[in-house]
Amino acid sequence: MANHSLALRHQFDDVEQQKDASTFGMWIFLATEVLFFGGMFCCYTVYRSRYPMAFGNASNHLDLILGAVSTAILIFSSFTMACGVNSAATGAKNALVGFLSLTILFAAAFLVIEMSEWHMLYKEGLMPGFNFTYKEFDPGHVQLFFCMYFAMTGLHASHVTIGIGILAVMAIRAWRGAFGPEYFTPIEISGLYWHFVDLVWIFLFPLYYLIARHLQG
Amino acid sequence: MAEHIVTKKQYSYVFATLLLLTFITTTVGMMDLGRLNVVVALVIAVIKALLVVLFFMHIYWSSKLNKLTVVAGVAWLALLLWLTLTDVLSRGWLPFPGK
Amino acid sequence: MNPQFQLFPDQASATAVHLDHLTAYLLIVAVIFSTLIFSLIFFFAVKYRRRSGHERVGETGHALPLEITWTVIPFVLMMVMFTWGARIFFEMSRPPDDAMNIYVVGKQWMWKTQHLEGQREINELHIPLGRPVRLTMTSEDVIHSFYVPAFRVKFDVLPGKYTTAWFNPTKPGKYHLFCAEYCGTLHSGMIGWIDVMEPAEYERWLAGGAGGESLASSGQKLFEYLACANCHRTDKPGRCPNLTGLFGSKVQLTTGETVTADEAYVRESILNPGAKVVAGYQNIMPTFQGQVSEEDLLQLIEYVKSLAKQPAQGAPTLGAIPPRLAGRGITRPPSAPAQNPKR
Amino acid sequence: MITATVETRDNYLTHEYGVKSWLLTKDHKRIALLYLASISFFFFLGGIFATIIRLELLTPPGDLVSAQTYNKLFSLHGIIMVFLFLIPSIPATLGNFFVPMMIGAKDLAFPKINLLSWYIYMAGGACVLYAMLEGGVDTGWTFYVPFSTSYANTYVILTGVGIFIAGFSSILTGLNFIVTIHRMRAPGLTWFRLPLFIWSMYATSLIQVLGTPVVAVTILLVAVERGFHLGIFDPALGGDPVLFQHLFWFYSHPAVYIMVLPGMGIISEVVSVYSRKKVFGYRFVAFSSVAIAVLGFLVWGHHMFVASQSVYASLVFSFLSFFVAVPSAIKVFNWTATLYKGSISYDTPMLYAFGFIGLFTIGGLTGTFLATLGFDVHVTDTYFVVAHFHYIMVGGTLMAYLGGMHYWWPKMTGRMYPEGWAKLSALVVFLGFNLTFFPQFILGYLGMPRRYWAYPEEFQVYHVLSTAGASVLAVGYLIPAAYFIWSLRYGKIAPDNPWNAPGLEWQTSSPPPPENFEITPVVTSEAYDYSILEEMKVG
Repeated sequence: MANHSLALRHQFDDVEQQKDASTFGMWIFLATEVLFFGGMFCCYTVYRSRYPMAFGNASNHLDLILGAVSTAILIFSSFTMACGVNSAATGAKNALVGFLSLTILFAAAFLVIEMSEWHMLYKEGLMPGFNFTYKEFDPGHVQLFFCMYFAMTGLHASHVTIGIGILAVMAIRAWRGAFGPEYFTPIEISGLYWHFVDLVWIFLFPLYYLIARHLQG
Repeated sequence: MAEHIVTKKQYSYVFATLLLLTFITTTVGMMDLGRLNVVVALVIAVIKALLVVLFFMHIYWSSKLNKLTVVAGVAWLALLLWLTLTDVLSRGWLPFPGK
Repeated sequence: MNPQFQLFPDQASATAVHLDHLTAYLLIVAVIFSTLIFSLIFFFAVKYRRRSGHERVGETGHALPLEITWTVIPFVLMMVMFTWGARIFFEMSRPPDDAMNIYVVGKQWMWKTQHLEGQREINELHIPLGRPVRLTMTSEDVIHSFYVPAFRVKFDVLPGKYTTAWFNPTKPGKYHLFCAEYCGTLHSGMIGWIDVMEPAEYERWLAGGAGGESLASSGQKLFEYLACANCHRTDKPGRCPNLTGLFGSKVQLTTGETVTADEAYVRESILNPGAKVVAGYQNIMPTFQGQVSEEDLLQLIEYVKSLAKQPAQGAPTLGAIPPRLAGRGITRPPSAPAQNPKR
Repeated sequence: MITATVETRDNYLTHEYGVKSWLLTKDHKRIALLYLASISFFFFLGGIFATIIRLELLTPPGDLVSAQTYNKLFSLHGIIMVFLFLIPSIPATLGNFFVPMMIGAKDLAFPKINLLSWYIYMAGGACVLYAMLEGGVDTGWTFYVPFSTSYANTYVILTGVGIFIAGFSSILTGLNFIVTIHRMRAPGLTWFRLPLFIWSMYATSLIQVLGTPVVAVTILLVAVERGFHLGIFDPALGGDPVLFQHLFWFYSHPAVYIMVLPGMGIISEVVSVYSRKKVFGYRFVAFSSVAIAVLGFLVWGHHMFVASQSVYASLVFSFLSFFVAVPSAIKVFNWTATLYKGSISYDTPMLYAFGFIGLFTIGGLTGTFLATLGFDVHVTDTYFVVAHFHYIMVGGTLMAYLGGMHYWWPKMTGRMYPEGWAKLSALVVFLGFNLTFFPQFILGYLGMPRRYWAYPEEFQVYHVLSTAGASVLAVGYLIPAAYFIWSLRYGKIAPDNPWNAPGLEWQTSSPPPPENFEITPVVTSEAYDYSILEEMKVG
């Protein structure tokens, strides 16, 4: 592709069609992702409705403040990402690189916090399959809570990690001047992906940290 | 279709609202409101999600087709939950003990 | 009983007759529709076959009345299927109150059945003719499915919960019992027989078999052996609820919820005592997970059931079945702590 | 009409040469052929397993292979046929080739993703093959827990990972088609001018995109549960095995429509072309595809009537199941009505179409039987179900696939297939199929459970018939395999439009040039407008 700013692939008639198609394709992919996480959300919902007390007891083993802080950090990263898209659209190359780097930084901070929480749970004997020694209230279903917790936050964390990779590539490309006001579809699409990652966490946070805390048996 | 450029100022309003909502939901989470806890937490989560989708993800300014895609994703998730819960929650709705 | 060639399965229960009527309806609808489609296609294909390359074809229509007709008529016929099928399903789902209870435990790869009187069988089940039989089923390992084609009865047998099925045998004879849910290597070997006997013959069989004591009294022995009676006292208030009159009643829990004390509740309370604690009591009972097998559980449940009937009847008996001959069995010691069936 | 011979024109096959030009191609037509080769391989592999299964079942005792081997055979037969053959079959080959051509596009919207999806498919297939060579898997294609998570001693995780990976290939293909159909249509090609094959591919893609992720995550959970000894579904640790079944069937019931909807699309094309008539009730047929895709997601619980689902849920699922039968019935009636006053020729694709309509009718009607609550209790998990879904998937999808292959073979390869052999094989397939699977309906009603390695003697008569039919069927599949390969070299050179069909794909050369159309076509009429062809000939 000689001319990046007008990178029109042969199957498209014009840039507009290409851009529309790419964004639309990303949205379909995100719909797929909704259902991908959806299978796990479905498991969560069923078990939460059946064993509220076990979920309540388990939920109190999570650190609410850490959860809230990581939520805020992800929202921060979403904000910087959105600003990055704005910079790309206005052709502010340095700002774009800066915002992308900030986003990556926040994403990494999120992962660090999440892993420290995992480590804590592991040490407390609340990690099914590795170290699960919980014996108090209804251990089988508390185990279920943590299975779903690790499965869902794990899947989410893998999305964050992939996101960091994508954003790093985008930052390098942006730094080399691949994007401008006429062509920044990749930035926009990566942005959509990143906001989706934030979106998932917006639901994971209340489901695991908030809505069962008051139930204790 | 001209690309709608959202300004950083607009983004920061959304961002501030999101942070505020996170603060509220966390505070409420520390209290015991009974069943209301679930309602408040989920309502706030939905509002936050809507803010992200509409503004950060530009759906507010997007084509009908993209809007439809979002709706389809959510609708299918709702289908999955609805019909699974139809089984999970309906024991005892009909006069068959345990079935 | 085992003809080499059959076109139609044995019809040996009341439900089988009802179901076969439905089948007849389904077949008639299917035959009419497929005949209609096949003959139309055949007729059109012959009548309108291409005779030359430049043939003009007839009017292409798009007739709304026609579309509506062939939407509505099949739909109405299908709603009949639905209602009829649902009625039979309801019948299959609701055992009559006077049904005799049999317990079934499936495991890789055999069926274990227990009569209330204590008779235990493997891959066999003897039942009297003309009495509805209610099966309470569970599995020790994977999902199985209890299937007797001659009765048109099938229901999955799941680990960790109780499912029920019932039938009312109307013809004496031996009928196949199959496992219909794939359960591993010898799934196809998980075949047994249901032996439907004349009532008198059944009584003789009950009397003559090496049955042992009744399920409830085995349960009572187990109850004592596991020292349950130390807390669940019947003579004075104990640290745990008195189980007399419990089964079938409503229980108020610490959470404020009310549950019915059924088989599933008793089972859960033995294996996972903390999950549903009765209001006014502490969560102090240890779990018996791993210490009692599925069969032990069924005996304990049967004992708890018998306690519910005690005030009225004094002994765990069931309806019209005459008292068993006492002391013909050997006392079975409570089984050793069940081994974890997992790899 | 263009008079130049095939050899002199640049086409997608001769545009570039060498292995690299194939493995790195972004041309949807070449990718379609890559898929064709790979799915054919898996089809014959699955077919070999089926053959051994049928031979084993010839006699009541398990005497040919061991029980464990038999269980692996039917599991691999199911897994390979469903995930690696039927689901990609029509969409990834004929769909990949003809969706862009039928809408007048140069390629799919995302050619690189299209190639990627083939590689993903191959990676998934390789995982399954590797698991097979290491010792196979014996859980059945349904992976029911807790058997799959805690009891099976075979390569469950590896196979699961293979299916998980292959699932993404299916998702990406669907995604590509949806974007392409929305964004790449030729000028003038409005939604209601689209060929019905496109409508059916669109509906199929919807299911692929919205259903596949759920089964992917479910299988992932099974693998994780098995690998780390968790209790997400295993009741021994606190889980619920019925929840697994819900998640599994949420995808796997609609997956049936992933398999059969494209077939319906092909039948709409073929029935129209060989009776030279517009499809009767075009809009009803078009919308019925979308209706099937949507309603198909509301009925999964009819697989679980005896699985300890609540009576209420069974009632709801049974009721909803009948609604999905309506659009299927509409299609059958409309195809039949299309024949009325047509000019019907008996070319091979049309013979397959007749076969499809007949077999699909039987498969569909027995499907309504299975949605009927009381009836299902007796026949679920018996050979009745086996017969039913083979009528849909083999009698339906595979017949349509073969019909479509014959219909489009001249366009894809530039060669004609031998008509006489093709007609013979269509007949052999039809007869062999019915002989194989019709007796299984009776077997099922008699009570023969499925997945049995050995069985009581009273069932033998029907098994013998079935095995006899299977050998006929095998011959029926080998004949086309042979003459298709033969025709690549020795077949008659195909004209651009051998069937005199109005679709856009026939308005370019055979085989098509790399960019499909020398000039982007402009569409001015509805689909299946045969008067246009008449005018073209005259003019």
